[in-house]
Amino acid sequence: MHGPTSTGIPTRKLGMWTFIGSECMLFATLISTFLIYRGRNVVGPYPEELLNIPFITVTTFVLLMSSLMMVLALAAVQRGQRRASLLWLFMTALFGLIFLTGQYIEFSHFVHEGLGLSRNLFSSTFFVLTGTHGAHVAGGVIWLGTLWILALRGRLSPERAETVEIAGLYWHFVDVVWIVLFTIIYLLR
Amino acid sequence: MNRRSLTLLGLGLAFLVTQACGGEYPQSALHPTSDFAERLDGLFWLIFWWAVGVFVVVEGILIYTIIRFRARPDSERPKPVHGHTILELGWTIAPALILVAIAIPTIQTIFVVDNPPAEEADVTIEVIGRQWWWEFRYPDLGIVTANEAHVPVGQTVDVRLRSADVLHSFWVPRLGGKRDLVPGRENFIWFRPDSIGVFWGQCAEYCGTSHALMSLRFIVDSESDFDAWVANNQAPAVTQSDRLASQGRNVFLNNACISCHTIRGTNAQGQLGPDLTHVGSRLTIAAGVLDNNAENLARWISDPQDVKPGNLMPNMGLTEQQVEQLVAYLQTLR
Amino acid sequence: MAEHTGEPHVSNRFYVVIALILAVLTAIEVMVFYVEALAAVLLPILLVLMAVKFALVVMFFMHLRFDSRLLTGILVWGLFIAVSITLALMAVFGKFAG
Amino acid sequence: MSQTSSGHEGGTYAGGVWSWLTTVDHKRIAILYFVAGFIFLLIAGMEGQMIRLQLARPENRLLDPEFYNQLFTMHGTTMVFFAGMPLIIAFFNFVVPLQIGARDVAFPRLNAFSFWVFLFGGLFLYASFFFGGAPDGGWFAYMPLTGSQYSPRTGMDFYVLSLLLAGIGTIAGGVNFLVTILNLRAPGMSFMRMPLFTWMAFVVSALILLAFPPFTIGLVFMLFDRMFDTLFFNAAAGADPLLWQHLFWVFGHPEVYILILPAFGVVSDVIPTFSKKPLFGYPVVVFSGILIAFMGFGVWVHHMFSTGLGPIVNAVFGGATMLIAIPTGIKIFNWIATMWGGAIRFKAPMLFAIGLVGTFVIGGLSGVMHSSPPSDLQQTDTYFVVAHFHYVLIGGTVFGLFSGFYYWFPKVTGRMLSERLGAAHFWLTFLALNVTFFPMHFSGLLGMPRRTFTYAEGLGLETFNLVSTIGAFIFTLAFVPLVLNLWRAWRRGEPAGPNPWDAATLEWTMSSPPPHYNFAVIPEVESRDSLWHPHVDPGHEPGAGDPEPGGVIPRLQPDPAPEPVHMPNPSFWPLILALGLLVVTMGGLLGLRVVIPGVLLTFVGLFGWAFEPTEG
Ligand code: HEA
Ligand code: HEA
Ligand code: HEC
Ligand code: CUA
Ligand SMILES: [Cu+2]
Repeated sequence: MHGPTSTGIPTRKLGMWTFIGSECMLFATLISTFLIYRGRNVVGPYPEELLNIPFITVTTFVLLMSSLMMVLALAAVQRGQRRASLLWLFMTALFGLIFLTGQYIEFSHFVHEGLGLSRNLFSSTFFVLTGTHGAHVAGGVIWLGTLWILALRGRLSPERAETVEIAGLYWHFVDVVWIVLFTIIYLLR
Repeated sequence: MNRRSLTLLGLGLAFLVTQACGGEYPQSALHPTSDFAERLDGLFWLIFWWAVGVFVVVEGILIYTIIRFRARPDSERPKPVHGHTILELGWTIAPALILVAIAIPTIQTIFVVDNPPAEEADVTIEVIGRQWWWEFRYPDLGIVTANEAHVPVGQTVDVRLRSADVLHSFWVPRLGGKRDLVPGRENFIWFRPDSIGVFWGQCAEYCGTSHALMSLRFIVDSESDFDAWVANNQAPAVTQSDRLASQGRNVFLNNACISCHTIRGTNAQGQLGPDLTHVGSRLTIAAGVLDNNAENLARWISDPQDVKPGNLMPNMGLTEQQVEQLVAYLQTLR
Repeated sequence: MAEHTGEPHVSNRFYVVIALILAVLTAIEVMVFYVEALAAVLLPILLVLMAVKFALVVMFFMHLRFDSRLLTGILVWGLFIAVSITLALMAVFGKFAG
Repeated sequence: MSQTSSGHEGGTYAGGVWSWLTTVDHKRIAILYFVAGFIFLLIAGMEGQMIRLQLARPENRLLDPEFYNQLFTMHGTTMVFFAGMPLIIAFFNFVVPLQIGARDVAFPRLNAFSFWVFLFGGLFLYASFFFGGAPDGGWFAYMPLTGSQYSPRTGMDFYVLSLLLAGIGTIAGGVNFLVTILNLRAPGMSFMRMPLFTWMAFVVSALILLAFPPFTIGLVFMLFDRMFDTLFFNAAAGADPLLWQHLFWVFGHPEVYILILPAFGVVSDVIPTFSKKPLFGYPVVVFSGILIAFMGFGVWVHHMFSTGLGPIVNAVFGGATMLIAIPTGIKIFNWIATMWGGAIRFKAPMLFAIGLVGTFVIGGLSGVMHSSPPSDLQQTDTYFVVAHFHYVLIGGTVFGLFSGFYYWFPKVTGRMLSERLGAAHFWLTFLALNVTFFPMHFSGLLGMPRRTFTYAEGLGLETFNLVSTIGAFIFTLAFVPLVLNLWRAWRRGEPAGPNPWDAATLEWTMSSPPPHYNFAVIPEVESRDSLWHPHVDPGHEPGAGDPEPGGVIPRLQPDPAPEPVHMPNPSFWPLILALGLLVVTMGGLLGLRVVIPGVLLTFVGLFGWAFEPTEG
């Protein structure tokens, strides 16, 4: 509809970036709340009793690596390597799923330990913060799934690589958010 | 059209000003009667006059411009002007200077009014906001009362603010500005009243259905009157000789009343409602909504929900006679 | 004003290297967390490592390094306001009062 | 990618309701936004007038407190989110693409989606009246009063859910316009050549993107506190109810600048046109706008001066707030300087523009009085504040929008409006504004708190309130000439022609109303005031088609288009997706059995959208 854009940046890509800029504020608000309420719990269980660093380190690693899969997938699509694209897209989504499973295990462990959503300030802030992130991951997985199907149908030609690139931007951003959350929630006390 | 409506506005304005100056304003921020309120007032007028200045200048230039440069049949196309450094600097710096002139006294005042009173307070009052009435406690004097506080003239009063439910805001304009009552926090405000009288206040943070009916009175007494009031209020409730009243006493003590109200010296120890030990000595009832007289007491007791929709005192379904007796009793609680 | 966008001229190996660095940094993070001796300087270290990881991902995985400066600008502005508000809020809630 | 070729039929539209439900054309979406927003304005206005009726005399028993509290909550919420914002976005939609030489916005379908979720949000909010009563927590819904303990009714749920729903559309709109302005500018339309209105649209989009997320999160917290007993604002659990106030005002103050900057943009385009003089100090006006937006993020605590945050916090935020007077002043003075030495034509748009300059200052100055924390201790939560924000919101936002309405109406409809009726509308509105809200300065300072359904006799507030009430009904009178004017234009409005005002910007280069595709040929921009720039069109011999003596030669778009223009297809997926989200929202009240179908419908919409073969 419109040929070369005034900035030279593809319109949808620019759109994704502006959206990401806005998402920064979204997570900043959640993180602020988490930090403001840290250490104001009146009843336990308290975070230091429950947070399982080694376990989370693993899932964190998985999510990091999913970002690697993502860039490889994009590169493959751009080079028109169909089988590679399929593989890496699949791996990205798979690693995303593994991360979500990890989160599910963690959540159910907390609940089992009596730390329900409305137990204390930590649980409220923790679940909503990590839950929002998890929702973003889930959305990304679904998106990747559709891309994978497109690739399967052979409809991800190099010309349509931009679609994958945009999904990638989103995916990496979700990863970046986790880098921050991992440090703030689990390591900083 | 233009000129007429402007003159019209002028007249209207003059009218309003005259309105604002004359008359009785028991809840006015413009008639301060304490050191605290006077500080706020002084600052307000300082800013006000700066604002008037700015207003006159801006509107002056504006009106002059639109009259002077209105298009006339003969006026040919104006030549473009793209900027004028001196001017632009001018109208950047001038406002900046005015703001400095406002900011300095502002900050000085902030550090006075946002800090605890400079010298030791003579009277400390704990104010607990409740939907929709005020509980007043004098920790040092062992007095608990509601909706009406007495303070001695010329002495520093330290008011500690807490909330039992939602946000409220303590506001007695002639004695001081607003401070919110925030659940989980304790706020404070202080002032030294400099004249005797009854000063009206009102809750100034929306707190639900009857927020509008959550007012209060601050009564500034002479030293002696205050001491008398304290002495009277420290004493438990007087016991009745009068027949009607003692019947009322029985009605009260044998009804739900005691589950919410305290009358020291009886077994009424309820906490939900105002302390009624000396309710008879108050000027108003139901948080400043009704004058305290037999007729209003009866009205309140027989149908509080009509007086103050949604308030926590239910309609008790008492008989005419019981109400009459209760009123007699409550009025003796002086 | 149009700048080069699209795929960067870097090889898969390059991406793998970045990923390795990220993994190593994460490992370091967790290690310093367990080293008692570093407890005092834990905060600065972790924040720096976090920032580095963040930067690596956005610069290379998200191609900001090779892409239009405008995109970097958008992200930086978002981050700047976000971080400022976070710090301001924490200050108002007395989190830095010590 | 398959697309309609609406070339030679001069860009005429397919008619019919369906065409409106599926339109992705920014001009039609603009009209949808405008009509919806205007209806909400009338509704909220009538709520405001009911408020005034109740307050006409002391201890009035006309309305009961429960209903009154719903009224001011709905009045404020509607005015800000469902009248002010959509009316502004209506202008963004119509004007921005035309001013930058684009054929549509960057994401036409997203644009339609934004509209539908906004509309559904508004309708959902008003449904509350029929299902257990409207929200009554005030437009900023302070916790804990709005928590489930003190507001057990569903009213506040409607508030939270409707604002979440509408918020999605607003953020999408922010992305859309930011990208449109960045990416779809015609060749030569550099940033420093953009018309001021487009500039402010750009700034406001950025504000939306950064200000709405905190509000969204705040709403989510409130929703969870109400529905799942989380503890975000629960003092007993160690939380601080003030957090809600912070989150709200971190959004709320930028929000008020979202409401004013577009109005400033309109005025910055209107004043030069009707003074026949380019804007004085264009770059300064641009940057002061950016500065206002930027500073707007650092002042939110000025809504919380009475909460006892301590001297340092109050001093810092008070000072920061005052600073905003400087860039705003710069704008005011630059507008006056633009008129200075001009040939001012008092057409309706100009009347409202001058009216804005005159009355906004009053509201701005009372704002500065608030910005000094100690003096605000007396003013906060009184009618003095009510006076402040109605002066800026009506004297600013509403005047600006009406100015834009009279300015662009000929472009939108191709018909001229009557100047006499326009003038009548202006003077009545101007009168109503001052009669209604000026007395509130007095009633506030004399001790009238806001949000009170009644006030005691003997406070000396009777006269002021009565005058305010009278004023509120002059507003109704003011709407009469407007309605007449529209009716007249519809029956026998003179054809407008491409450039009735001899304005300088690109939207005046094509026929009115503009063809479907806006620009038959994408223009080459050489200067800021394209149409005033001398000898734009060498091939044109003076005289013919010159607007008026001293006017310059307009460079017009060819009509019909030389070769076919490709425009995006209409699509009903945005509507489907919006419906899906509406159902999910309803599920917030009706439970999972409604949420699940909603989610399914949402996905249907998403995939239909994703695999529909069009761009954007
Ligand atoms: C269009 C929306 C809009 C705009 C533009 C503004 C503009 C300003 N507002 Fe206002 N404000 C609101 C909408 C708006 N406000 C609303 C809706 C509320 C109430 C919310 C609620 O509680 O419901 C509110 C409340 C509000 C408060 C809180 C009051 C309280 O509740 O206690 C404060 C406090 O500082 C404030 C300050 C200001 C200031 C300093 C400006 C400045 O931007 C004004 C700057 C302009 C000028 C100063 C005039 C022009 C300048 C000159 C001519 C230069 C020379 C001037 C000087 C040197 C002073 N506003
Ligand atoms: C853009 C914003 C905006 C606008 C334009 C207005 C417009 C008006 N507002 Fe309001 N107002 C707010 C935003 C706005 N308001 C906000 C944010 C609050 C705070 C709410 C809160 O505390 O939570 C508030 C609160 C508020 C109060 C305080 C209530 C209280 O604290 O108890 C009052 C009281 O007088 C009031 C009055 C009015 C009046 C009389 C108008 C008039 O200007 C209305 C003018 C009338 C119309 C625009 C329509 C009239 C036309 C007709 C009726 C013709 C009929 C037509 C047909 C039938 C086709 N408003
Ligand atoms: C369920 C609790 C409850 C019960 C039972 C109750 N009250 Fe009250 N009462 C209140 C509350 C709460 C208020 C404050 C209402 C307000 O001002 O908002 C109040 C206020 C009053 C006042 C006004 C006090 C003042 O200083 O303003 C009087 C008098 C009073 N009650 C008398 C009675 C009598 C007599 C009875 C029994 C017949 C009674 N109350 C039973 C809760 C109760
Ligand atoms: Cu208590 Cu309003
Ligand atoms: Cu503000």
